[in-house]
Amino acid sequence: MGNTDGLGLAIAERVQAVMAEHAAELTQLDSAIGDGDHGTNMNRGFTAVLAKVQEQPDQSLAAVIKTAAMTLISTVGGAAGPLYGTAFLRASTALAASPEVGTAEVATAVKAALEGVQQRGKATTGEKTMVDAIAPAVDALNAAAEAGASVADALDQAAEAARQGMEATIPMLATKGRASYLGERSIGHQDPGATSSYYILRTIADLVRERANA
Amino acid sequence: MGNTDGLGLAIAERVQAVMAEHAAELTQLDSAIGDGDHGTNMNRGFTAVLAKVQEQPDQSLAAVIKTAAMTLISTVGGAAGPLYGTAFLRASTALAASPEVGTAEVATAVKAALEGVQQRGKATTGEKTMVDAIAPAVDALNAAAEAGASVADALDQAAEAARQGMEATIPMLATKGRASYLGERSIGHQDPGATSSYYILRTIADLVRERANA
Amino acid sequence: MKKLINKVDDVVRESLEGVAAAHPGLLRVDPDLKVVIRADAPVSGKVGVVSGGGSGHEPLHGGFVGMGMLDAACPGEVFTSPVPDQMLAATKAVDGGAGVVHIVKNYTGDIMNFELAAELAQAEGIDVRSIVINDDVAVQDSLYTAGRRGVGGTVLAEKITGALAERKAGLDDVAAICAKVNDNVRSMGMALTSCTVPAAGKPTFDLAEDEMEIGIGIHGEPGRHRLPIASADEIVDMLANPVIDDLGLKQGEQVLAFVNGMGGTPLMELYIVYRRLDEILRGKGITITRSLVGNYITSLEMAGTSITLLRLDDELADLWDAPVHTAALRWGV
Amino acid sequence: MKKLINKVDDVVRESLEGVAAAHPGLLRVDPDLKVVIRADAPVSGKVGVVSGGGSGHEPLHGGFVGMGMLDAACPGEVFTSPVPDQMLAATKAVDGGAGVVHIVKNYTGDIMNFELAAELAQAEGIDVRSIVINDDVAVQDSLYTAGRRGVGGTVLAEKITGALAERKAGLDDVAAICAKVNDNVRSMGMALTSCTVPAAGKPTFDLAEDEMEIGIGIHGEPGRHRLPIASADEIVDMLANPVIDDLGLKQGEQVLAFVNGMGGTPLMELYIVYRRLDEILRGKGITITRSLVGNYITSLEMAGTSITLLRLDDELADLWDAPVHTAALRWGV
Ligand SMILES: Nc1ncnc2c1ncn2[C@@H]1O[C@H](COP(=O)(O)OP(=O)(O)O)[C@@H](O)[C@H]1O
Ligand SMILES: Nc1ncnc2c1ncn2[C@@H]1O[C@H](COP(=O)(O)OP(=O)(O)O)[C@@H](O)[C@H]1O
Ligand SMILES: [Mg+2]
Ligand SMILES: [Mg+2]
Ligand SMILES: [Mg+2]
Ligand SMILES: [Mg+2]
Repeated sequence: MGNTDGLGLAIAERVQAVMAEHAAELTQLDSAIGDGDHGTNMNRGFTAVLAKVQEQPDQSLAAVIKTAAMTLISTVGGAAGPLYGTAFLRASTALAASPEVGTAEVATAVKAALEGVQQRGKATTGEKTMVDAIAPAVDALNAAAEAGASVADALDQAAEAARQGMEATIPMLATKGRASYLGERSIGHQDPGATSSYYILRTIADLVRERANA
Repeated sequence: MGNTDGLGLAIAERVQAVMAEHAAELTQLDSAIGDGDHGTNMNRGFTAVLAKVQEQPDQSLAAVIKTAAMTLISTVGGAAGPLYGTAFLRASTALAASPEVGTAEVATAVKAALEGVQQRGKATTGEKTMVDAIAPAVDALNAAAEAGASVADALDQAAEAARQGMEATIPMLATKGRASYLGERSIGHQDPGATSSYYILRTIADLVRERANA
Repeated sequence: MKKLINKVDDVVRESLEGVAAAHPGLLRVDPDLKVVIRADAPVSGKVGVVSGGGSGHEPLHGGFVGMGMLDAACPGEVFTSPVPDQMLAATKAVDGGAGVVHIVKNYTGDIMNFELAAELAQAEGIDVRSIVINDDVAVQDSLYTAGRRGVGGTVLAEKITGALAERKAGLDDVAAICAKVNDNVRSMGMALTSCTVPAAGKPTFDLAEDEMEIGIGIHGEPGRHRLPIASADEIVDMLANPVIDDLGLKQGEQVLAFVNGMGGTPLMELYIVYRRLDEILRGKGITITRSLVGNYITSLEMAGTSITLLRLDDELADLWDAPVHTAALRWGV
Repeated sequence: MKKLINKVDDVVRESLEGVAAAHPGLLRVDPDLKVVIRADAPVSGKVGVVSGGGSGHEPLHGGFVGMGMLDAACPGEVFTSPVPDQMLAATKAVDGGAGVVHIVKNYTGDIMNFELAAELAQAEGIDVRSIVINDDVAVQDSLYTAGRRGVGGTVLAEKITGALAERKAGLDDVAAICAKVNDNVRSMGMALTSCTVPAAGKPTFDLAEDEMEIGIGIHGEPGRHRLPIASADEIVDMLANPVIDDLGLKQGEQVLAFVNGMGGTPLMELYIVYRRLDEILRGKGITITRSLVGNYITSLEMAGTSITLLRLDDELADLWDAPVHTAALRWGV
C-alpha cells in the first residue's frame, strides 16, 4: 500500500470499536481459565489509545503505533499490557525504519512484534497464549511476501492463520499465564489473548482491504 | 386427676418429642419476623430438660416442672429461655403448694405461669407474643374450673383457646420482642412463641386425656 | 448452606476452641460454659467489664476481650442471647473486688438473661451495674415497645468503658462513661443479602437480585424497608442522615465515624461507603477526628454495612485513644 | 451483582479516596495515579519497600502501608496488575536514597509490569531489587511454566521486610530477608463460592451448592480441583498437609500459622479452621509460636480460606514482633 495517510488513526478507531464490541466475550473466555478481566483490560487500553492518538500532531503510522504502545503499557496492566505494549513498540520501530510500507515491511513489523512478546513473556508456541495466534500470522506474512502478494492479501492470509492458531489453543494445556495454574483444567478452552490478537489482525486486514478497494 | 405419678416425666418426654417435631416450623416462623432460632432454642431446651428429669430422684410433678424451669433458663437463652423458665418456675411453686391437683389447681398454676411471663417480659395481650396464647388459656381454665369440668376437659378447652390466641397473633402489629423491630412488616405473620406455647398446652392436654381414658 | 464447619451443634464451641488456641497470651476460654476471659483476670481493684450476646457477630464480643476493653465475653448460640449461667460465671471470674459492669445490647432476650445473671451475682455479693446500649435509629423508640436495638455503638462503648476501667476508675464512673457513650452514639445498617444461621440451614430471608433491606439489625432480621437496590452514595445518604439528625449533630462538632461491614462485604466497598460519609459530614461542617472501618459487629456472612457516629469530646477521644490489646482491636501496645 | 459501589469504573478510585479520608495521619493517596504512600515518605536513609497488584485483595496491599511495613502500594484495577507508571511513581516517592525493594507476587502480569517499572527506575538512578513471592503449593512448580502464585506468604513477607527496612538495614539485607521469608513460607487455599469482578458483573465461575474448589488463587480463578464439599476438619487436612510437606517441617520446629479468609467467610469459621490446624501441627510436634487469623489477602467477597505456614527462627520471629502501624496490622505502637 503506497499511501498510509490516516491509516494509523483509522486502525486506532476500528480496533477500539472491535475491542468494545468483544469485551464481554474476551472476559468470558478469561473467566473460564483466567481471572475474568481480559476484555475489560483491552477495552480500557484501546479506548485510551484512541483518545491519545486523536490529539497527537504526528499522525504517521509509526508514530501512532508508538503512541498505542506507550498507552497500552500505561493503561492496561495485567499480562496483556506489557505484552501488547512491547509488541506495538517493536512494530513501530520496524515501520519507522522503512519509508515505504509494502508486504515485506508489514511482515518484518509483525515479526518484530512477535519477538517482543516472546522476549517479555518467555512463551513459545503451544503454551496456549497469544503467541499461538501471532506466530502463524508471521509465517503467513513471510510466505505472502515471498509470493509477492499485495499487503491486503498478505494481511488477509495472516488474519486467517491467526484465526486457526487461536482455535488451535482450545485443546492445549496452558503452561504460561494464569491458565497454567489450572493444569489439566485449562484444556478445552480458547485462550483469550490469542483471541484478542486474532481480532486485532483481522480488523487491520479488513481496513487495509477496504482502503485498497476504495 | 387424682394421680399424677409419672405425669411430669411423661410431659417432659412428650413435649421434647413435639418440640423436635416442630423445630423447623418454629424456626421458620421466627425467620419471618425474628432471627430464625426459636425452634432450635426450644428443641435444645427441652432435650436438656428431658435428660435432667430422667436422672432426678424426686419425680413429683412440682419437682419435675421446677427442674424444667431451671434447665430452660440455663440452656435456652434468647427471650424464650427466661420467659418459659419463669413460667415453669411459678407453675411449679403453685403446684407444690397443693397436695391434690384438680382443675382449680391447674388453673392457678397456669395463671401463675402467665403472671411470671408478664412480669419478666412486660408484655400484655395484643403485643404479638406468647402472652396472646397463654392468657386465653388461663381464662378458659378458670371458666372450666367454675363449671366444674374435669382436668382433661379443662386442659382441652385451654389448648383450644391457646390455638385461637395463637392464630389471632397473625394480624397483630408486634410491639414487644424482635418482631417489634419490623414495625408494620410484622403484620400477617404468626408469632413463634405463641405457637410454641400452644404446642406445649396441646401436648399436655392430650397426655392428660389419654391417662384419664386409660 | 456452604460453611466451613463440622457439626452444626459444635460451631460455637469449636470456634471458641480456635480462639483459645490462637490467642493464648491474651485470653482463656471455657468452651463448655462458653465464656471468654481476659488472661490476667481478675485484675484486683479494677472494675470488671463484661458483655455478651448471641454468636455470629464476631469479632464482637470475644474479639474485644483483653487489656483496655472487655474482661470477659459470653457468646450464646448463633443469634441467641447467652444464658444467665454464662454471665454469672464471667462476672465472678472478672470481679476484682471493685464490682462489674454489664454492657447489654437492647434485645429482650439479652436484657432478661443479663437481668437474671445480675440478680444472681448481687445475691453472691458482687456489685453489678447494667448499661443497655440502644443506638439503632432504624427502630422507632417508645416507652411501650422493646425499643431500639443495640448495634454498632456497642463496639465503641466496650472500647471506651474498658479504657476507663483500665485506669481503675470506680464502678459508678465506669458505668457512667458507658451510659455517656450510649447517649452520644447512633447507628443504622442495611443489607444486600441475608445470612444463614447454621442450625437453620437456609437464609433467614430472601432478597431478589435487585433488592436491599434498609434498617436491619445484626441478627439477619429483615429491616424496616425493602427497597430497590441503589448506588453506594444513595445508600450512605439513607443511613447517615437519620443518624446525624437523631444525634442532633451540629456544625463544628467532632465525631468518631465507624463504617462497619456486616461480614460479607469487601473492605474495598466499605471504603467507598466511608468516602461518601466523609463527604456528607464535611458538607455539614462536622469533623471526623477518629475513624474505624472494617468488620467489627457482623451478621455472619451477610453483605451490607452499618454506619455509626459517636459525638466526641476530649474525654471520649482520650479514652478511645487509650491503649487496647485484644484480638480484633489493638493499639498503643 | 450486588455491591456497595457507584459506577463500576470508579470502584478503585473511590475506594482509594475513602482510604485517604479514613487514614490521613497514616498515608497519602494519589487516586488518579493510584498509589498509596506512607505519610512520612521518603524516610531518608531507609530502604523503601513497595508492593502492588490487582485490587480486590484488600487489605492487601494498601492496608499494609505505614510504619514498619510498606512505604507504598500500587493497586491495579480489580484483579489486574498495576501499570509501570504507578510503580515508578511509588518507587520515586519512597526512595530515601538507600534504594527500593519491590515485593512482587508471582503472576505473569505483575512480574512484567514491575520489570518495566524497575528498568525505568534504574534508568532514573534508583537502585531497585525485586523479590518474587511464590508460596502457593497448589501449583506444581517447574522451570517451564509460570510457576507458583504468590498468595498468603506475601502478607508475612511485607511485614517482616518492612520491619527490617524500618531498622535502616541496607538494600541487600532487606531484599535478602524478603527472599528468606519466601523460602520458608507456603500456602494453600480453597473456595466455597466464586466472586464477582465489578466490571464483569457476574461470578467468575459457578459452583454448585455441594461443591468446593481446592487450590484456588486470589483472583477468583477456579482451583486445581473441584470436589464435593467436605467438613471444615477435612478441608483443613487437605490444605495443611501439602503445605507442611512442601515446607518439609519437622518435629520441634516453630511456625507462624496464618489462617486467612477470602473475604466472605465469617471469622467464626476461620477460628474453626485454626482449631483444626493447631490440632494437626500439635500432632506432628510442630509448635505455633505466632498466629494471625482474619481477612488479610482476599478475593473480593469469595467465601473460603487459605492456610499459610512460615518456618520461624529468632530473626524472623523478632521482625514479626517489631512495631507496625498500618490500617490493617498494628501493634507495638
Ligand atoms: N507469558 C506469556 N506470553 C505470552 N502471552 C501471555 C503470557 N501470559 C499471558 N499471556 C496472554 O495474556 C492473556 C491474559 O491477559 P489478561 O487477562 O489481560 O492479563 P492477566 O492474565 O494478568 O489477567 C492470556 O490469555 C495469554 O494469551
Ligand atoms: N417481652 C416479651 N414478652 C413475652 N414474650 C416475648 C417477649 N419478647 C419475646 N417474646 C416471645 O419470644 C419469642 C421469640 O423467642 P426466641 O426466638 O427463642 O428468642 P429471641 O427473640 O431472643 O431469638 C417471640 O415469638 C415471643 O412470643
Ligand atoms: Mg485476566
Ligand atoms: Mg428468635
Ligand atoms: Mg435469638
Ligand atoms: Mg488480571
